[in-house]
Amino acid sequence: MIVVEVLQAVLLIALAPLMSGIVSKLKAGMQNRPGAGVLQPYRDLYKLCRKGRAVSGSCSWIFHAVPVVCMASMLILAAMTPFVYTGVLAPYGGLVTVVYMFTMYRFAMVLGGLEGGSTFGGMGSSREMMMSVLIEPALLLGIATLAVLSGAGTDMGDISEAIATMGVAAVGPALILAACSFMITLLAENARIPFDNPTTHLELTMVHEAMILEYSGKELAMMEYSSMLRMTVFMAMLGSLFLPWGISCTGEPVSLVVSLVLALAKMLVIAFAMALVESVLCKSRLFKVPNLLTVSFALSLIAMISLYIL
Amino acid sequence: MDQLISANLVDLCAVLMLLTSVMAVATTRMKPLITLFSLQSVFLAAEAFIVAYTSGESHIYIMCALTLVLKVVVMPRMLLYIMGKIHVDKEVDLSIGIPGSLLASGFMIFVSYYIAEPLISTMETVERSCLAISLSIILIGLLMMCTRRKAITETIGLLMMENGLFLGAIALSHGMPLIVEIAAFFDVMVAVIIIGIFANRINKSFNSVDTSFLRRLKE
Amino acid sequence: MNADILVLVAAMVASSLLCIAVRNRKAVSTVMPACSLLLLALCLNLCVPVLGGEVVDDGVFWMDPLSAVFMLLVAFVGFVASLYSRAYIGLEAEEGVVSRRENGVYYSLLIVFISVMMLTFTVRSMAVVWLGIGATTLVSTFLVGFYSRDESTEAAWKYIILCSVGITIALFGLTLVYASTVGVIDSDHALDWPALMEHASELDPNMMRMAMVLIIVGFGTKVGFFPMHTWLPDAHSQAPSPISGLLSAVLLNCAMYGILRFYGVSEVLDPGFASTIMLVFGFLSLGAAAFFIITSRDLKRMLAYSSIENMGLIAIGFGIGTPVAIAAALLQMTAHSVTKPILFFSAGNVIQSYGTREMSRIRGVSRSMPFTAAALAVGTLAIVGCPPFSVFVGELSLMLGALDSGMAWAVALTVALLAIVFAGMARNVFPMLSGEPPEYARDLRGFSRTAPLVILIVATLALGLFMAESVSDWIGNAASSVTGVFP
Amino acid sequence: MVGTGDIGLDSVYLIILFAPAAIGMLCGLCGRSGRLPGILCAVSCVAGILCFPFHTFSPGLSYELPVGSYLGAYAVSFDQLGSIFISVSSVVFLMVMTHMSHSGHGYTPRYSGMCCALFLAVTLCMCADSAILLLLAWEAVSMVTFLMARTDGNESARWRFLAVTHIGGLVLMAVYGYMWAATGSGYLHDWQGVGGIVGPTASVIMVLLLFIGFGTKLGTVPFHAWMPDMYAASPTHTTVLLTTVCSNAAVLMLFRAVYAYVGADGMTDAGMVLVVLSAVTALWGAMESMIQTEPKRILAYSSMENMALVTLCLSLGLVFSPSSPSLTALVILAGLLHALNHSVFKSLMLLTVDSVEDVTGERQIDRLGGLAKVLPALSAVAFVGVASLAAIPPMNGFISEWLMLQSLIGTDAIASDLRVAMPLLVAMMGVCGMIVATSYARLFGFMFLGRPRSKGASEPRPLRKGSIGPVAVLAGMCVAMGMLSYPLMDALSEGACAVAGIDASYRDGLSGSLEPLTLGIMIFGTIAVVLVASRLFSRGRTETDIWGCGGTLDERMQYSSEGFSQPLVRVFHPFYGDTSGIEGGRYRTRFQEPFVKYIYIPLGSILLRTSLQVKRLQTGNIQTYLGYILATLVVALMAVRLL
Repeated sequence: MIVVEVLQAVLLIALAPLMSGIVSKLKAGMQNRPGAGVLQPYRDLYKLCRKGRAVSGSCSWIFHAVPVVCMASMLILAAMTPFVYTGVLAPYGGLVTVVYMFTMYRFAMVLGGLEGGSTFGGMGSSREMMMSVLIEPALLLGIATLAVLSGAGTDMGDISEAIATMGVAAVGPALILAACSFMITLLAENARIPFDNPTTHLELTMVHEAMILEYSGKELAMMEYSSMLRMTVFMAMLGSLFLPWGISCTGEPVSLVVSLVLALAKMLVIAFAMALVESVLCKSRLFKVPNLLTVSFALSLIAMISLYIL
Repeated sequence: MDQLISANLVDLCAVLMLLTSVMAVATTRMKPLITLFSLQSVFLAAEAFIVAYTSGESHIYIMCALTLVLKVVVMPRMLLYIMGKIHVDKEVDLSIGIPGSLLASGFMIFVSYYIAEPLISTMETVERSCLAISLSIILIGLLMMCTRRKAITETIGLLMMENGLFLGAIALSHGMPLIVEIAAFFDVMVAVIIIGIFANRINKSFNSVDTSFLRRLKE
Repeated sequence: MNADILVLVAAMVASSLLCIAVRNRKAVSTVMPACSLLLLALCLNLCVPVLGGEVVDDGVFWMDPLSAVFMLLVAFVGFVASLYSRAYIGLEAEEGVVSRRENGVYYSLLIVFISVMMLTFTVRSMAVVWLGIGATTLVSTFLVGFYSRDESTEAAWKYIILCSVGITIALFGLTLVYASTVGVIDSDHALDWPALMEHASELDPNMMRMAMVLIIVGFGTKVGFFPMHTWLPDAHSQAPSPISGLLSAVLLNCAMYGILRFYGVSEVLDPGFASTIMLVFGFLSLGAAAFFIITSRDLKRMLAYSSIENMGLIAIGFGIGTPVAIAAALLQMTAHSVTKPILFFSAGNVIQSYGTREMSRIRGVSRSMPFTAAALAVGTLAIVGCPPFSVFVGELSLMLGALDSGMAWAVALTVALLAIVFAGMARNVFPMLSGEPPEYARDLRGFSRTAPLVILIVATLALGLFMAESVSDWIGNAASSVTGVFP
Repeated sequence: MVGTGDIGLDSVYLIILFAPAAIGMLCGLCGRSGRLPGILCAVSCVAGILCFPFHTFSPGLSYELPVGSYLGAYAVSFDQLGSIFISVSSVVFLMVMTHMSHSGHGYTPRYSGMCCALFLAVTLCMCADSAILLLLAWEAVSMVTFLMARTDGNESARWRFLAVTHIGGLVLMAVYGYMWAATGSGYLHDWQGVGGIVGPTASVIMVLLLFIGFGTKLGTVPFHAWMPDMYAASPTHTTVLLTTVCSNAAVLMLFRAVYAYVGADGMTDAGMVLVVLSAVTALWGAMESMIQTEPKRILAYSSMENMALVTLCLSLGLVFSPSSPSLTALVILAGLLHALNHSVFKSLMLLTVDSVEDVTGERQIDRLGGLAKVLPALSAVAFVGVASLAAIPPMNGFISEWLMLQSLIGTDAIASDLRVAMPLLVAMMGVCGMIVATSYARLFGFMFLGRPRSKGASEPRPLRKGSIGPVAVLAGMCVAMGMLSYPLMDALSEGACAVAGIDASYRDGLSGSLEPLTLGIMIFGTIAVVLVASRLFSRGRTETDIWGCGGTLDERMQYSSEGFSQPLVRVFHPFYGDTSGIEGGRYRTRFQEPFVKYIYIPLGSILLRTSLQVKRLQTGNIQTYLGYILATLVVALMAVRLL
C-alpha cells in the first residue's frame, strides 16, 4: 500500500497552491470580484523561483535555513496526514508529533522574523507567538478529544478509521464542538481573517506577512508554499479526522476513488466555509484575538469534558 | 517542754519571721530595713534553737550559733559599713508603692499556702506550717528584690530569701547535713562580699547604687 | 580513695597555686594553658575508664559515665579557652587595656574556675554539687566583670544577682528533696545521688514534684532557660571572649548537670513529670531564642541567644525522655560545647580587630582576616546544624528520638524554629564576612589564636562525621546513667 | 579497602570513582593549581560515565565504610536507575569541567576543588544506601553550590538560596528521620514499604513534605524565590551544575523516597494536590521566563518549568498508581527521562550563554544580537539547544514531552476522577509548551539573530579555543538522546520499575507509536532534500539593506525584547501583576514576583516584627528580670498544684 501512501502525500503536496487559489477565487466571487484564476498561486510560485534574491548583509545562515526547515516540516506533515487513505507514509508519533511539527514550523518562522533585524519581523514574531500560545491548548485538546472519542490512540490513521467505522454514532456534541474548535484553530493558524489578513501589507496589522517580509525570490516562494501547504494539511486533517466518512480504510481501488472524490468535495466545502468567513467578518484588533481563541479553547474543553459527562 | 508548746513556739517564730518580711516590704528607710533583717535572723536563730532542743540534734545548735554570729551581728554591720562607705540615701526607692507591695506579698502568702497544702497534709512533723511560711518568705524576698531599686536592698532581699530557705531547712528536715549548712552560709557570705564590692563599683561608675540606672545592656 | 581523682584534685590545687604564684605576665600566660593541658590529660586518664563503665565510688567521690562526659568537656574546652586566652588577653595586655596585676588575676581565676567546674562533677552528694555550681558563679562573676567598664560591671552585677537567686531557689528545692527522704534514707547520705537513685521510688512524690519545679526553675536560671535567661546575653557579651566561650560551652552544662541528676530521680519516681517541665522550658527557650537571634545587633549577644537555643534543644531531648532522646540530648550538648567556642573565639578575633561588637559595623571580614572569617562561617554553619558537623548529628538524633516516641509535633515545631534560627544567624553573620573591610581592621595571627580554632573545628567535624563504636557507647552509657545508677 | 561483594573489580571501580574527586577536593583546598583538581575531577567523571556500563557488567555493587558515624554506617549501593542517572550526570559534569578549563574565568584552585566536592556529593546522593550518608551528601550539595556561587554582588542571592535549601533540608531531615524511626534501620534498602508501617495519614504527609523538601531545590512555588537571582549572579558553571546534576540528584532521591520507601498506594488525593502545585509551578516558570531580560534568568525560570514538569509526572504517577501500573510506569519514565534530558539541554544552553557573555561582555539580551553571523558554530549548537528546550522533534526534549502527553491522553483508559482534570492538564501542557517556546525563540533570537545592539555584540572577541567542543558534544547528545531514545527509555524504565516495584511495561501505556529514529532520519532527510532542491533554483543574489520603509534603520530600531513579550504580558496581565509607566524618558514595565510580594516579604516582616516585640522583654532592668523569675516560679508551682 506504500504506493497509495506516497501518492496521497504527493497529491496533498501538489494540491496545496490550488487550494489556496480556490479559497481566493471563492472569496473574490463572494465579493463580486472576478479574482485571479485558481491556478494563480502556481504561477506566483514559479515566478518567485525564477527571480533573484535580495538579502540583507546582516543575515546569517539561520536566515537561509528557515525556509528550508519550514518547508521540510510541512512536507513531512503532508506525509503524515491521511487524506484519501487511512494509512499514511510517516505514522511516527501520531497527532502529538503533528502538533510538535507545527511548533517546529512556527518556531523556524519566528526565528526567521527575528533574523530580519527589522522592526516588522520582531513584531510579527511576537504576535505570532502570542496567538500560538492561545491556539496550542485548543489544538492539543481537540486531538485529545479525538483520541478519547475514537478510543484508537493518537495515530491519525487509526483515529480516522475508527471514527469512519463508528459512522453516525460518532456524531455527538464532542465531535461537533471539537470540529468547530478546530475550524477556528485552522483560521488562526493559517493567518486568515479575523486573526490576520493574508493579503495585507499594512504594517500595523501584519502578523504572518511581517515575518516573511525580508524574504525574496525562491526563499519567499518556499515560505509561501509552506504556508499554503500548512493550510491544505489543516483542511485535510479537518476533513479526514472530523468528517472521515468515506475515507478508504482498505486501500482498494474503488474505495480509493470514492474516497478521493469525497475528500476533494470536503476540501471544497471547507474552502467555501473559509471564504465565507473571510468575506463576512473583518480583521479584528490584535488584542481582541485572545477572546476568539478563548472561545476555541472553551469549545474544545467542553468537547473533551462532554465525553466524560454525557 | 512538751510537744505542743514546742510546736507552738516553732510556729510562733515562723510567723514572726513572716511578719518581719512583710514589714520589710513596707519599709521605706534603709536602716529599719537592716534592723528588720537582723530581727528576722534572730527569730531564725530562735527557731533553730527550739528545733534543736526538741529534736536533740546537736548540729542544729551550730546552725543557730552561726545564724546569730553571721546574720545577726556580722551581716547587718557589714551592710551598714557598705552603706556608710558608698553614701547611700537613707530612703528606699520602690518601683511599686507600699500598698501594691503589701497586696503582692499577701498574694504570695496565699499562693504559698495553696501550693504547700497537699504537702502539709501528708506530713507528720510538728513544723508543718513552716513549709508554707518559708516559701512565702522566699517569694516575698524575691518580690522585694523586684520592687527595690537600690543595690543594697536587693542584697537584703536575697538574704531574706536565704532566711526563708533556712527556716524551711530547719523546720522540714531538722537541718540538712551540717556540711550543707556551713557551705550555704559560706556561699551567702561570699555572695554578700561580692555584692558589696560590686555595689561599690557600681557606685563609682554610676554615682548611685540605684540599680535601675543599670539599664545599658538591653536589646 | 580513688588515686586518679586525688591526683587530679592535687593537680588542680597545685596549678591554681602555681598560677597565683607566677607574677610574670608572659610566664603566667604560658603556665596556665600548660596547667590546663595537664588537667585535661589527668582528666582523660580518669574519665576514659569511667566512660567505659567503671564507676568511681568512694566516700566523697562518685563518678559515673554521665559525670565523666561533663568533666571531659570542661577539661577540653577549658584547655582550649586557656590557650586562646594567651592570644586574647595577651593582646589586651600589650595594648595596656589589661594591667599586669589584672593579667595575673585573670589566669588565676581562670584555672580556679575550671577546677571548680571539674570538681563539681566528681562529688557524690548533691549538696556539694549545688555548692560547686554556686562556687562557679562566684568565681566567674569576677571573670565576667573583668574589665572595669560600666557595662562589664552591670553585666557581672546582673549575673551574680540573678544566678544567686536561682541557686537559692534550687537550694530550697534541695531542702524539699531532703525532706522527702526523711525516713527513707539515712540522713547523712540523704542527698547522695546513688542513694537517692536507689530509693527513688520510695520518696514522697508530692514533695518531689514541688522540689523538681524549684530545682528546674532555680538551676534553669543558670542554664539559661527562657524566661530566666536574662543575665546570659549580658554576661556573655561583656566577658572577655575566651570566658564567653567557656561560660556558654561548659558553665551552662554545669547547671544542667544539677538538673539532670534530680531529673533522673524524679523520672523514676514520677515518670513524665520532670520531663514535661523540661519540654516546656525547652520549647520556650528555643522559640524565644529564635526570635531574639533574628534582629540581634551585637555579635556576642547573638551567640549568647544561640546558646539559649541550644540549651532549649538539649532540654527538649531530656523532655522527650526516652533513652534515645537522652543520648541525643547529651550528644547535642557535647556538640554544642565543642562548637560554640569556635564562634566565640572567632568573634573575639573580629572584635579585637574591629573594635566593635555591632554586627552592622563589621564588614569584609573575609578580606581582612580570612582564617577567622572561615572559622566564623564554619562555626555558624556548624551551630545551626549543617552537616557534616556534630550539631547536625545531634539535632538529627534528637529528631529521631522524638519520632521514636511518637512526638511528630515536637519535630515539626523544632524544625520550624530551627529554620528561623538559621535564617536569623545567616542574616546576621554572613553579611559581616563580605563587603569591604575598613582600613583599621587588621588580621590577627598567631599560634594560640589559630590552634584553638583548628582543634575545635577538627573536633566538631570528627564528632559529626565519624564516631568510633566506643565513643557512641560512652554516650549511651552516660545516657543510661541519667535514669539509673550505672551499672 | 575491602568491598562487601567480590573484592577485585568492584573495589577498583569505587576507588576510581571516588578517590580522584576526593583527592582533588583536598588539592583544591590546599594546593595552588586549579588544573590538578580539574583533571582529577574529570577522571572521576569518566568513571561516573562508565557507571551504567559497569552496572550492566557487574550488577549489585555495594560497599560500606568500616568507620561509621553516631547515626550509622556510610554505605553505598548502585542500582540500575541510580547508575543511569550517575552516567548521564557525569557526562554533563565532564562537559562542564571541560568547558570550564577552556573558559576565561580563571577559576581558582578552590573552585576546582569545590567541583570535585560537588561531584562527590552528587554521586553519593545518587548511590547512598545509608540515611546518614544521604542526608550528609544532600546538605553537602547545597553547601558546596553555595560556596561555588560566590561572586561579587551575589551575597543576598546566595544566602537566600542557602536559607531556603537549608529549610528544605530540615524538612527532609524530619521526613527521613521519620522513616528511619519507623523502620529502625539506617539503611535505605530496609525502608522499602515504610508507608505500610506508618499508616496512610502519615504517608500522605510524608509525601507532601518530600515534595516540598525537594521542591525547595527544584524551585516548586513558592520556594523558587531564590532561583533567578542565584542563577543570574553565580558563575555560570555553578549555575549549570546546580540546575543539572543537582536537580537530577534531587529528582532521583525524590523518586526513590516517594515510590520505593513510602509507596504510591492510597496517594490519589495527595497526588492531585501535587499535580496542581506542579502545574502552577510549570505555568509560572514559563510565564516568568518569558519576561526576563538576562539569559541566565530566562534559563532559571525555564529550569523551574522543566523541573515542575518532572514533579508533575511523578505526582501523576501517584494518581495513576492504583488503577494502571503501565500508565504509572509510563508517566514515571516520562518524568525521569525529562530530568535527564533537561540536564543535557540546559547545560548546553547555559554553557552557550557563558560563551556569549565571555565574547561580548554583555549580560542583557537587549544588548546582544547578530551573533549567528560571527559565531556560526556556536549559534548552531545553541539552535540545537533551544530546539530541544522547545521540544521540537526529533530532539530529546520532544521525546519526554511526547511521553507526558501520551500518558495524559492515556488517562482515559483508567476510570478515575483525574479524567475530568486531564483536559485541563493537557491545556496546561499546551500553554506551557508554547510560552516556553516563545521564551526560547526570544532568547535565541535576541542573542544570535537580527543586528547587533551594542558594541560588544558587534565586535565580539574570538571564541576561546576548545570551548565549543563540550557544547558540541552536548548538542550531539541532545540529538542522540532524541533519536536513539528507546534503548535509554527501556533501561530507565526497567530501573525505575524495579525501584518502585511496578510490574508493568511502559509500552503498554502508550496509545500511539513513535519511532524517533525514523522520524529523525525523515526530518533530516527531508531538510537535506529541500536544501538540495532549492539549490537548483539558484538565481542571482544581491546584497541590500533591510527594508526600512524607504529610510535606513539603525540597530536600535529593532523590536526590543520587552516589546516582544508585551502581547502575552497583556493577555496574562492579571497574573503578572505588572506595572507600566514612563521612567527616565523610557516606557518601562516593572514586574515583581507576586510570590515574593505576597508571601516572602510579609512573612519576613512578620518575623521581624515578632522579633522586635520579643526583644522588648530584655528591658535591661534587673528588677524586671527578677520579676520574670518570680512569675515563672509562681506560675510553675501553681500549674503543678492545679494539674
